Amino acid sequence: MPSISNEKQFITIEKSNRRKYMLEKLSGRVFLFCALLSVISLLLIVGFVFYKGSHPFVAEGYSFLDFIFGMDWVPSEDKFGIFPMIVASLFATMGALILGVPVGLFTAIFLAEIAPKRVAKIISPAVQLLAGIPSVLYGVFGLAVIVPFLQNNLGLVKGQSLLAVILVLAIMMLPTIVTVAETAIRAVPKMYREGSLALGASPIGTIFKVVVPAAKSGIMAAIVLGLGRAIGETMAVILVAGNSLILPTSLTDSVRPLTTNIALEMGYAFGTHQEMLFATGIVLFSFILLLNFVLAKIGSKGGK
Amino acid sequence: GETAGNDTGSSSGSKATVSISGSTSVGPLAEKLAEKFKDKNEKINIEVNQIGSSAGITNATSGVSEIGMSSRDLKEEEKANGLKETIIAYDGIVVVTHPSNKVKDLTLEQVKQIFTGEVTNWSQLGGEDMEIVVVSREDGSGSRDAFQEIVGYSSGELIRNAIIASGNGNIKTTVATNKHAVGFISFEYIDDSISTLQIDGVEATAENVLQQKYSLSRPFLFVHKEENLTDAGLQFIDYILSSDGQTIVSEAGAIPVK
Amino acid sequence: MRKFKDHLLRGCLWASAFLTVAVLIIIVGYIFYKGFRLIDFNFIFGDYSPVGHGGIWPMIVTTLYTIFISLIIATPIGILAAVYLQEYAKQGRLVRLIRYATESLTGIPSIIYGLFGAVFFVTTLKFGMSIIAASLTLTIIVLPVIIRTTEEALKTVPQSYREGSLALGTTKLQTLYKVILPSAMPGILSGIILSIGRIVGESAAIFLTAGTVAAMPDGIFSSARTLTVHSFLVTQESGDIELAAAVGIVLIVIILILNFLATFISKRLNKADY
Amino acid sequence: MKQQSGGTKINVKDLDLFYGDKQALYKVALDIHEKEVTALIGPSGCGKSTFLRSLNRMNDLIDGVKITGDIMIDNENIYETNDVIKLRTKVGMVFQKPNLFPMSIYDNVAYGPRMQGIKSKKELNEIVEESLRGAAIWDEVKDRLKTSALGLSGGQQQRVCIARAIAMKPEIILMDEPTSALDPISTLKVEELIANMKKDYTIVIVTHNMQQAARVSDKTAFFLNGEIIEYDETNNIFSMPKDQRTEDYVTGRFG
Amino acid sequence: MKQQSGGTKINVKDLDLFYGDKQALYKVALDIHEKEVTALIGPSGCGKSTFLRSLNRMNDLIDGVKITGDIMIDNENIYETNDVIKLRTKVGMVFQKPNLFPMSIYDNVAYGPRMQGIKSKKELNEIVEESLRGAAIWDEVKDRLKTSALGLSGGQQQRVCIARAIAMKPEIILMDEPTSALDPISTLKVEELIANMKKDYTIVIVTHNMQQAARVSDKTAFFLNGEIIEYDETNNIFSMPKDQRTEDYVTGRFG
Ligand SMILES: Nc1ncnc2c1ncn2[C@@H]1O[C@H](COP(=O)(O)OP(=O)(O)OP(=O)(O)O)[C@@H](O)[C@H]1O
Ligand SMILES: Nc1ncnc2c1ncn2[C@@H]1O[C@H](COP(=O)(O)OP(=O)(O)OP(=O)(O)O)[C@@H](O)[C@H]1O
Ligand SMILES: [Mg+2]
Ligand SMILES: [Mg+2]
Ligand SMILES: O=P([O-])([O-])[O-]
Repeated sequence: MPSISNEKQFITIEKSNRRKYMLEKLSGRVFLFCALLSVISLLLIVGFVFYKGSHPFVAEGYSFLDFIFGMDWVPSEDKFGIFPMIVASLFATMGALILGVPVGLFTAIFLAEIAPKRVAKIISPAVQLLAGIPSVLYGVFGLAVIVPFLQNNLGLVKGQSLLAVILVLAIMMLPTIVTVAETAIRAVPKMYREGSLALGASPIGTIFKVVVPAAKSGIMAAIVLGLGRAIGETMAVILVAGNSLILPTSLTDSVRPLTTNIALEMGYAFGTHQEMLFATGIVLFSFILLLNFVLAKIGSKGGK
Repeated sequence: GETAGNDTGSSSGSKATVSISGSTSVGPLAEKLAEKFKDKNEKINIEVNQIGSSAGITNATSGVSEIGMSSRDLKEEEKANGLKETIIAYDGIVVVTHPSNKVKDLTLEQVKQIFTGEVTNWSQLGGEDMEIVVVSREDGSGSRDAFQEIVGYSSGELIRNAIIASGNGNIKTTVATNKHAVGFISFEYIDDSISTLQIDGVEATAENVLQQKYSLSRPFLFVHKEENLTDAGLQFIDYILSSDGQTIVSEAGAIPVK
Repeated sequence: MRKFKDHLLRGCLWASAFLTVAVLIIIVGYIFYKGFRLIDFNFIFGDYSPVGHGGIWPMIVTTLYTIFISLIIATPIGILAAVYLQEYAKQGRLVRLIRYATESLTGIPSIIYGLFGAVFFVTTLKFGMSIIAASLTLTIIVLPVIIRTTEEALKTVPQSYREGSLALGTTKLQTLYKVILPSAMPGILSGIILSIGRIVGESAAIFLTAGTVAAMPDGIFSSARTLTVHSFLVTQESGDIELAAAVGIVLIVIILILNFLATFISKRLNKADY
Repeated sequence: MKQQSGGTKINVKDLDLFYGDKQALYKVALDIHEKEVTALIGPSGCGKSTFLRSLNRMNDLIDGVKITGDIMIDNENIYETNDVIKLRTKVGMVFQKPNLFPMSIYDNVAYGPRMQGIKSKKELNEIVEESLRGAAIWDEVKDRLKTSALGLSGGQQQRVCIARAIAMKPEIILMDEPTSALDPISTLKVEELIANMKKDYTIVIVTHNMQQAARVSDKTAFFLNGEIIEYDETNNIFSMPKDQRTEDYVTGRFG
Repeated sequence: MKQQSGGTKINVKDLDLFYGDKQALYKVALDIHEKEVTALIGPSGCGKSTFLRSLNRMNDLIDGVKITGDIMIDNENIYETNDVIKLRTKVGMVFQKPNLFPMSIYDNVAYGPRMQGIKSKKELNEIVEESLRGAAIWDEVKDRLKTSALGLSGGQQQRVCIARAIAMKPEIILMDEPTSALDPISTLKVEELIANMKKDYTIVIVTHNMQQAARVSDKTAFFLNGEIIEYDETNNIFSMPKDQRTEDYVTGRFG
């Protein structure tokens, strides 16, 4: 058998290429560094919250179960129970999801598939503008317009309510959902549309049976990001929630979601009180993780 | 171009900066005092940050700020950190309702009954037959602490479905848009979008507070650590306590110390 | 029946779009209606004063500072991180985990970011309350947005471009810079626009890190007040809705200009845009 | 030309088509006969796809397309009806690149019937089986009907595409270069299938492959620059074309 | 087989390739000769592309690919070097679907040289012209060099792709079904081009088109299920294949 392949030779790296490889290696490291930097800074924050928030339970003997299931929150009397807030957060998020997601997705579909190009070209950036309006102003709008509107039209004694929170959050989710979902829907290959239409499917049928399922990953991202926006929102919610410490039993009850609790009292909180607010943050974070997990599961199920 | 002039030559090295941070209710007053003070002392710059009493106290402790502003009394642990407090003014607290509300005068006892939920209808207080909506500040707020202490109920006794608003402005907006509502705000923010109530027949004015006829008030505090206080900082505190300073305090709607 | 369903769905699409646009018009309309009266030359270009409505020029400058610094740090880091996750890292559990974590963190309320910034940048790193501390905090807030949108954009770049370039004996880096990033530009841009919105809209994270000093900042190490913090303070303390809305108008105009600029710049950068 | 009674399925007259200002078809006229295979050949960009897509109004999807002239299918002018859905149900289409949806094989084939409102599981099962058999792919996929269609090979995918079209029980099937992405074996299978399908369907096929046109079609139309240069029995086109340009093209001398 | 001195450009031995756990190539051995055209044929999925992409290490891009065995180019083992850049500069590639970048024609062709660090306008101009001429497309595009390459027809794009590869002055050019997306005229042009390029380059081409393999290549390798069944002079493969499977395949009876 031939001998040549046995004497292994090496192509020496050309001088001009050596620099490229170095750059290549270096850039790979830089990219990795950037990815790590983002992850690290994010982990730092989580760590910070956990460190602060776990202190009362680890070092001061507070019971975590009492914290989660307690009905009373009176920091000045050393009572820290957040059950009503957990319930409020759940309801508020679900409500915003039920209201905001369909409207946002339908708008995205409309812009990507149905609207004339010229119309879409005006509306899409305008919707993005909504994303830039500070949440305080949404709160002001909610407090000065939505709250009195509910008061007057539903005959309530106070418009600050779960319903007001849901409305404001749903509105605030819109720009994120619309923008991200629209991009995803536009990226669906044309051949799917053509394939469906050529089978005599109606345009609407095509959109809902083929295009939207094909854009699923992007749509899930839209929902997750929009939901993140809604869950993390405080400034607007503080103004319209009423922040009462009762277990909500109807849409018209005023409520205090977890986020609001943190932002509302952080300015004056001290010692254990402050740590308990961080503990609220832990609960909130777990809540988000769980929700995203569920969404991811739903997303991957639909794919098969 | 215009702004460059307003920059008051901050680049000149001789300028001293006093950093102050803390309560959002003391903040606006401190800003007004600082503006007048800077007009007189070109060489001193004063930075006022309104970030909440606790954050201000923390900053004063850690040295991030030279002076902290607080609208609540210092806790024992905070005092233990070596913080000194100075009362720079008093803040009157007034009970407010929607302008359409016929009730204009309450006793301190009635106020307590409202906020603890013993009385839930305005008709029980001589007003229209409609539900009372209580608006309070958040737990830990200086005004709320003072209000509760003077009226005589504790946080745990506050009616559970009370609306909790953060800041005087939010209480004001809430009360101004709801004819059922009653809340309390600081004198500084009184305007005609809300109506103010007399307590035991006494009107809520600075004068009545000074004459101790009107009891709803609390101190505005500056806190600092002795070792962090600069000359410039000291000068500013002295200025506030001077008669010039106290005039500004009363012009701003707060109550002078003397 | 099928026709009916079609009509129903089409109706929903139109109704949703109509609703979105209506909400848009009502909110923007409300802000203009409430705040327009206060807008004049002095309000925008004047120096701040604690009495009256004051000028807001220092806040405009501060706002621009924070946007600029945060974007200048977050955009490259975010894009490169996305590049790493999408183009370099082996797709697998770890990457999915990172992605999942990043997404989840978008839901953390900004006040917590603010507190973290106050402890980390302001106190530990001794930046003091300053524009730079706020900008770094904002950087962390917008990173997930930029990473996620850039990743989606990179996914849409055809594999054939990558292969075509690499087969010519170019390095991954060259391919990235010359072919991939330009093609992904529109998607990246929408991420940047969303980020601008997020930065501009932030208040809690900023006032804890930059403070609320209402004077022209001396530089990035000065404590200062952004427009949004200003409108937050006015709403919270004095309940002056007109003033908050007037500030809102200025913000909307700034965002419009910035979005336009971002689109323009990306068109310029994007040689792919024939 | 007088319409041939019974035999003519599609009758095109005076068809002009513009993409914006650019004319892509010039006075195209053509009679396509029932249960025959008609091949469209011609160099790239000559308008074959454009013409084909006019027959089921897929060009409606493109902005700025203007069409004048008549296309009659079963003596009805398809551009005068509003029921495009009915038209497309009657005129099926198979594309150059297999374009199955990201769903299971079963769902792909059942897609059309479902959109037609058929819900009964039994009926759907029957249609799916029948169509897959019709497309000569049943045996290869019957055990994996519920798995993703995208896991099939190109040739299999293309046959499922044909099954998907058949499932609508169309009368006409349009095919735009259906085998250009396939290997010879798969191509052969699809060609056999086309020969079989002729019994039941009227087929119009665009192809770049001269041999293929010769093998599968009864009639061939040669397009050039948006015009039909020659249209005749396939045998004639390949053995004794009347036009010099046709001859040049089919013998590969063109260009 | 003893290595032919000078004549052998690429020498492959014992090549096994795995995608994860799935083996795609089995003990492939092949000598590719300098300045000849070698065609790879075989049914879909038999590993032609996989093999071709091993020759310039494009498979490195795919996660989980494992390769054992030797590929020697000019007696150097390409999997033992770290200089993939040099390898890919020496071994150009043209893909099945024209994959020009969204840039001008000029920029596309100048892309490689620029990346090599050539900056001089004059030099670039020369390279671009020379390469486009080499790819027999210069006359068609010389007036629109600065316009988008994506505005060209498929056949033109494919030739610009070839020009882009030539611009790197490679010694070997790999082509993966370079004409399967083209019409016959464009195909003919590309085939002519390949015949011409033989003078200067060693060419390896994957094709589904038997006629094409017969027309353009000197040697042909028949792949089946990841193995090379037969490798010989093209004439022999098509006229007197030794293996029954080869015969079945080239005569279209396979399957
Ligand atoms: N959407 C469009 N907009 C503008 N011009 C178009 C469009 N589609 C096709 N054309 C042009 O119309 C002419 C005919 O195109 P068509 O796709 O029908 O050709 P073809 O014969 O099918 O070519 P091929 O064999 O490459 O598929 C071409 O010149 C093409 O550039
Ligand atoms: N990235 C990949 N991951 C896993 N398996 C792959 C991958 N690419 C190809 N394969 C498998 O390897 C085998 C050989 O594929 P290859 O693409 O080389 O075939 P081919 O001969 O080029 O076919 P075609 O003529 O269809 O292009 C096939 O079974 C294919 O499914
Ligand atoms: Mg075509
Ligand atoms: Mg292949
Ligand atoms: O904000 P306060 O501390 O004054 O209630």
